[in-house]
Amino acid sequence: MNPILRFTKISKSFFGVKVLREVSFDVPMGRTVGIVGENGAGKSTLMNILGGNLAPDTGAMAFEGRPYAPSAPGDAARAGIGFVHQELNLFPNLSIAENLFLNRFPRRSRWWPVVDRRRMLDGARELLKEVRLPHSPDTPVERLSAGERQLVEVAKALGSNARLIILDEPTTSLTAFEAARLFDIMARLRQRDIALLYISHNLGDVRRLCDEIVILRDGAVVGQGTPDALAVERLIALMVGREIAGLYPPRPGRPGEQVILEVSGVSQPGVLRSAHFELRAGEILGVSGLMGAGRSELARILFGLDPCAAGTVRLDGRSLSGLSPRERIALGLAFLTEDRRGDGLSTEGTIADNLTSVVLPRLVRGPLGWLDARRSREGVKRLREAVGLTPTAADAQAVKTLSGGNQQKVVLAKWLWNEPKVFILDEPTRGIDVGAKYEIYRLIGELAARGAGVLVISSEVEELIGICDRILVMRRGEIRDCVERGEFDRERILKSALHGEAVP
Amino acid sequence: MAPLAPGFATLGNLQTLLAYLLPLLVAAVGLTLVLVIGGMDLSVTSTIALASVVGGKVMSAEDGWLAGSPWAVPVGVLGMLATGAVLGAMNGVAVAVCRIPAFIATLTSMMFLSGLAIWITLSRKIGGLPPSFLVLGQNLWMAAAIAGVAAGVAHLALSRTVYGRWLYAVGQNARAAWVSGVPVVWVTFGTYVASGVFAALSAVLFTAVLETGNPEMARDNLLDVIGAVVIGGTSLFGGKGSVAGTFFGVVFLALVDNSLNLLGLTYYTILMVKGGVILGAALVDSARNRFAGGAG
Amino acid sequence: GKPSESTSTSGTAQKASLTVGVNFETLQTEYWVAGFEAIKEELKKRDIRLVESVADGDANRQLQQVRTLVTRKVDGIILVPKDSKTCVPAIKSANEAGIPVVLFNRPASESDGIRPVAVVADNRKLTRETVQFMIEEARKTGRKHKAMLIVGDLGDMNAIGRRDGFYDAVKGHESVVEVVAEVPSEWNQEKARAGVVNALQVNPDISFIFSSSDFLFPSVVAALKSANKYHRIGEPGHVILGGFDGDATAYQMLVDRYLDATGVQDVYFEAEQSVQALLDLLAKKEVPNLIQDPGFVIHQGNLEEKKGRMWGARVRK
Amino acid sequence: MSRPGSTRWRWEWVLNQAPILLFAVVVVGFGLLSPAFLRPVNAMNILIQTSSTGILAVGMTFVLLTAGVDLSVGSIMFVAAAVGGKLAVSGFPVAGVIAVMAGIGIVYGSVNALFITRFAVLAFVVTLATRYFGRGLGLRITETRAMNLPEEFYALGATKIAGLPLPVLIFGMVAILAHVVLTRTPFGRHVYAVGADADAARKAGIRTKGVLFAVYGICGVSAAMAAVVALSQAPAVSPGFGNNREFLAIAAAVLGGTSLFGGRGAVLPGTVLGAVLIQTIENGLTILNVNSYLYPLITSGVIFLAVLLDATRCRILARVGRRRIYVETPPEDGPGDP
Ligand SMILES: Nc1ncnc2c1ncn2[C@@H]1O[C@H](COP(=O)(O)OP(=O)(O)OP(=O)(O)O)[C@@H](O)[C@H]1O
Ligand SMILES: Nc1ncnc2c1ncn2[C@@H]1O[C@H](COP(=O)(O)OP(=O)(O)OP(=O)(O)O)[C@@H](O)[C@H]1O
Ligand SMILES: [Mg+2]
Ligand SMILES: [Mg+2]
Repeated sequence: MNPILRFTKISKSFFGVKVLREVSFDVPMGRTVGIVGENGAGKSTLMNILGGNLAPDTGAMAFEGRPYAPSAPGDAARAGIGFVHQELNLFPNLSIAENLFLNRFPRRSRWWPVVDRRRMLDGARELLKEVRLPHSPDTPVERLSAGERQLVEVAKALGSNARLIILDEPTTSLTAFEAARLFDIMARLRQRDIALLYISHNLGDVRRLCDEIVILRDGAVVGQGTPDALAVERLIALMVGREIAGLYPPRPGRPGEQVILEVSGVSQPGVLRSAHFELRAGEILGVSGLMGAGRSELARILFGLDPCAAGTVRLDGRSLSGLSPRERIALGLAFLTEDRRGDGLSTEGTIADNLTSVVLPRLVRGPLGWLDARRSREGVKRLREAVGLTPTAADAQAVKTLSGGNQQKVVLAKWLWNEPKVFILDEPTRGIDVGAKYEIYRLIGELAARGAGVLVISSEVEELIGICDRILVMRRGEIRDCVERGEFDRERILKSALHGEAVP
Repeated sequence: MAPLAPGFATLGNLQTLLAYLLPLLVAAVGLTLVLVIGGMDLSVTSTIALASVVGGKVMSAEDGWLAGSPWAVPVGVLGMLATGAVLGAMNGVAVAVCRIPAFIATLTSMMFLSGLAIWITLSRKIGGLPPSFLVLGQNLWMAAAIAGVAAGVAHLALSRTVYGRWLYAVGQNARAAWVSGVPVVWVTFGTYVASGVFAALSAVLFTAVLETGNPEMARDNLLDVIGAVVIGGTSLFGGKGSVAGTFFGVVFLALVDNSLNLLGLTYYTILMVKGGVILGAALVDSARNRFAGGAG
Repeated sequence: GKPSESTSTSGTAQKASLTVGVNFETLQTEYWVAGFEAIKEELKKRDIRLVESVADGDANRQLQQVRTLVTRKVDGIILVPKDSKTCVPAIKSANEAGIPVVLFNRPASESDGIRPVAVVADNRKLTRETVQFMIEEARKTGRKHKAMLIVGDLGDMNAIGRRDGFYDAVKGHESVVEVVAEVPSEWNQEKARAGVVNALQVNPDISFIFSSSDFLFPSVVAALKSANKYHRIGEPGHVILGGFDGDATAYQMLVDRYLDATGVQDVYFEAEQSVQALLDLLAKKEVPNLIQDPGFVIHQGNLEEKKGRMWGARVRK
Repeated sequence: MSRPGSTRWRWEWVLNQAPILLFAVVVVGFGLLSPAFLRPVNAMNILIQTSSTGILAVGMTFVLLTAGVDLSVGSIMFVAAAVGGKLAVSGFPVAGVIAVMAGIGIVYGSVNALFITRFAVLAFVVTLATRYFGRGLGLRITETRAMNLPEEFYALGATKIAGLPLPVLIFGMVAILAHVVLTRTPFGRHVYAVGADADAARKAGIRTKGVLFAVYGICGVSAAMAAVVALSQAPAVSPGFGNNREFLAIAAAVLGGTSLFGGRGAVLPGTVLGAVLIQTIENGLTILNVNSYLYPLITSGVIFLAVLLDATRCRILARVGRRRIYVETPPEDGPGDP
């Protein structure tokens, strides 16, 4: 069969650092090709070259048999390539429909360049139905949650009549349930003979969905084959260049008895209904639920970012009500946000800026607010090692030039310096490669072993089952279930989250 | 251009240049801080005017409140600085607490303060300032020392202290800064107060150099000041900028002005050449950035 | 080398002996341009080189520019100061360098050591005389008039002088004119027009308008026309109009019999006197501190006689 | 989000209308102080007096929406008026003069755009430079002389079509056209996208440079049209013509809710309301014959109140608009359930 797309010896470097090294492979017509690799392996860079965002230094591409060298993203769209970006590329100030049709608005007529709103809204409704988003097409995108935005991105690619669609980590903000919805869509696309390039750190998904898998390491293709030929262990070995014992590290230590965080009757009308739970020192407590179940809201309320109408939160017996995040941090609370770009990072800032942002008050030398540069440098180095941030990046590199996974590591690392007593993690492994996930689980375990309480919100039930001592299940702003380790059961958790509907 | 101009490289001209740029420099440094947090302060020049009037009202030998008293100068200078702090605090409350967009908040204070300055003097300029105050304007080395210390303090604060880091953090992403425990409201408030104080210090220099308490002081300098800061590489969108850059921006604009004067061109030619030079410099800068690949 | 130094001599044989720096605070109104031209003319007549600069309304820049003139070692300086106070340090630095300064049209406050020579018209006095003339015209109509004053920029000394002169004249004549509107213009034509329209709307019977500068007349006229109140002297409904400056628009309005009076500053007298005073100072002659330009009120009665010295009549193309 | 009829929906509606309500309060306030203020003819006066600044502000809104700024509009007005004035004085027909002025606006705007897009220089710096340049050029063209325009220009300002004065008509048409372009055309929506995130817009396949180019061109033409309308009001070009007008235009746009950071704002009612509000205050003060010294104080005070209310409103709206996970009486379709 003829390939729809052919990469020939694509190379790219940023400021002297080689990111892609002579990458060559084919995407067969109508097939799904998976691309896997560690954070920073160059996957997104390769896709950006294909999508016309970046120009390769050397090498060539051929699309549908013809040489293909896009000079702008518009060229790729016109050629028939759709792109679901890893960092969502939506405009919060525009409506869903406008985002869907941004570069191909239906016009009243050729000479009357006014958007045909009816056609646009109809088309948008159609697409939203296809991804099963129950929203009006007029809703501004800023009102959508991260997961819903991801689905809008998918809908956008669907609508573009592309013959090849790039999906760069489309499931990072999706729960198992929505991910299943996405896989459905992918299957339908395959039936329509649309080729897919699928990037994910969930190797199971990749093996299940793809006809062929390409493995990148340090910007070079180090392996290629069918899922049958590439078992997960083999994939991991090729990706990281060594064997990894298992997916989840062993837990050192057990949870203590002392209650460190006590949440009683916390409510906020419309968002959270009387939440009650306790977190013990050394305990890892998971929170599961569907997209929009209110897990993130719970976390934000605990950290003082959102208003809270009733109830009390006590940290080490001290009531937190009325305290600002700043004061809560001083008392030993830490919060890893799910909204990396909005609440987590200053992308314009450097790695060092971001890593020190939480602990600045403790880096003061003398009464004048003088910054202890040496301690700062050492601390940054320590944190980078702790999360295994790519060594090629300099401290002074802007965070926006990091790969998605490495950005996530920065957001996580900045809280570790403080040795928090209670750490709330909202989707901590979003976009992180298997090797690094293992490291993060290990870090979480270590924190707990040192007596911290850890609250982990995650959309991956397996992950929660793998690392938690106890799992809370939320549905529509309410804690509906609490499962102890030993009783862990994927079916039961999903059922509680779904309220009796079929489990995917 | 500079070598072409007769009399450019003389000591006298250097002093002329200093007298012109020092007050602007101090105001621009204050504004740099505000731009770094992603704010804007259009009221710098009217703060200068009002502070100048306050200084004049206190110190003037003609009808000042403390005319002839030995306390006139210290009280006058402190009064000016306090005026700047209070006005800055008002801007700070409007922006940080009431969350009014900085541009429009400070635009209204610009209108209000310059109107107020003219009203309380009923359009009169205030002369007769005590000689011990005017020394500041006549002995330029002293003025240079004051401006230098002010700029140096701002530079160190911005680059070497925790406060400086906070300013950049707020400017880059105020939400993320808030989540990380940066006292965003206080930082914002404090920055506007600082800007007010710097403006007042600039007013001290202006008033001493021009020997007048003047409700119109610096009225037409607003764009010069903002322009200098932006030309110096500070972003209008926050998170980027340095005092050193602002220094070069101010010096650049002042040099352009000064050397064009020395050339003795006609008025409209000066304006056109000035526009061309600014544009040319910006072009060179952007070309340099592109070829260097922004490797920083 | 120095293209812009307008040397007056056509031949190169005779080297210009003197260089005079001329610094204007602004050239934003016709009046200043006329003054600038008059000085240039005067210098040319006497074969003196000229170096010019304009401070664009900025006192600090003006100080810099004057000091730059000092650096360039000009022989003398003619200065239009931003105001009477902020020019003091500039004059001081010139005097310290032994360069005489003559102030054109605006005085400086006396202060320690400096004794600047100024050629000035008294704005307040001249305005008072103009308005007094208007009041006499009003009295002749035998009825009471409602009056409007258009004030200039409140930061401008001359604007304030004219406003005060207006009120000086009106005082004691409340039975003839009653001031019902004071419109601030900030020396902006659109603002002036809007202000006049608005004021006419509340007081449609306004029949006496004084504009603090003639250059605002196009706005006043447009506003009067739209209210259908623009009529010649003697016609029914004529609004008594007065202004200050004596520019070309005002001259045309006088000729067309729309304008009652305007206070004219004698630009040519001032230019001549300024240059003369500067030469006298250089020659170490005794020069009075204040040279008064008496100015004059021009009106229908003396138009023919006085128009020769009205700058607006001369610059009109 | 919330459905019509519920109290919450009504609250949102009131808050969304707050700028107009505030405007009404200002009008009623002046009306109580002076009945003359409320006469219909005065309303028309306010509109006439707003039109020049309003047109300028509409053009500026385009630029601000892309997170840019144009400081040179005052100079564009001046250059266009200077050339137009010269032509008019030499007997050129008015229509031709207007066409030439519009052309100058386009060319000027395109020069700005060229440096901003092609050479990637900051808009602030480019337009600051061309602001100086244009002022110098205009002064050179006019030889720093004031120029009185022929009768036709005054006639233009006094012309009425269907009872509406021409300036108001032009202002209205410009505003409506701009509104339609911004809200209904692909180009308009691209302007918002570029303003929200230029890089993302490029990735989404929008020709960002083309959009930016057009926006500065539009701003240039608007400035030229503002000059035409200004000349029809006060038919004279003085050397200060158009000076410092950019602040007024930006203020009107920002007062109307346009963000300087791009991507947010509207011409109708936004910018237009902002421009009218500023002029209304000015008008009211003249009608009340307030002491000249108090003008800036009162004007800035009222504007400050307006923006303070608006900021408070936005905060309340943000709170009201916050996502609900469940509704108190559970309906069939919560967002979490497919
Ligand atoms: N604009 C840029 N400037 C400098 N370096 C860059 C830039 N863009 C990407 N890089 C670097 O290129 C490398 C590859 O990045 P890329 O985003 O392709 O990784 P990835 O394989 O998609 O990783 P992830 O799984 O974390 O998304 C990273 O080390 C990143 O820091
Ligand atoms: N309608 C909305 N209006 C304003 N903000 C919203 C809205 N919907 C979502 N958000 C914000 O977007 C962010 C992400 O949404 P959310 O947390 O619901 O997604 P999720 O993580 O998939 O679901 P969960 O609540 O179960 O964690 C949250 O901070 C939320 O406050
Ligand atoms: Mg990636
Ligand atoms: Mg969440």
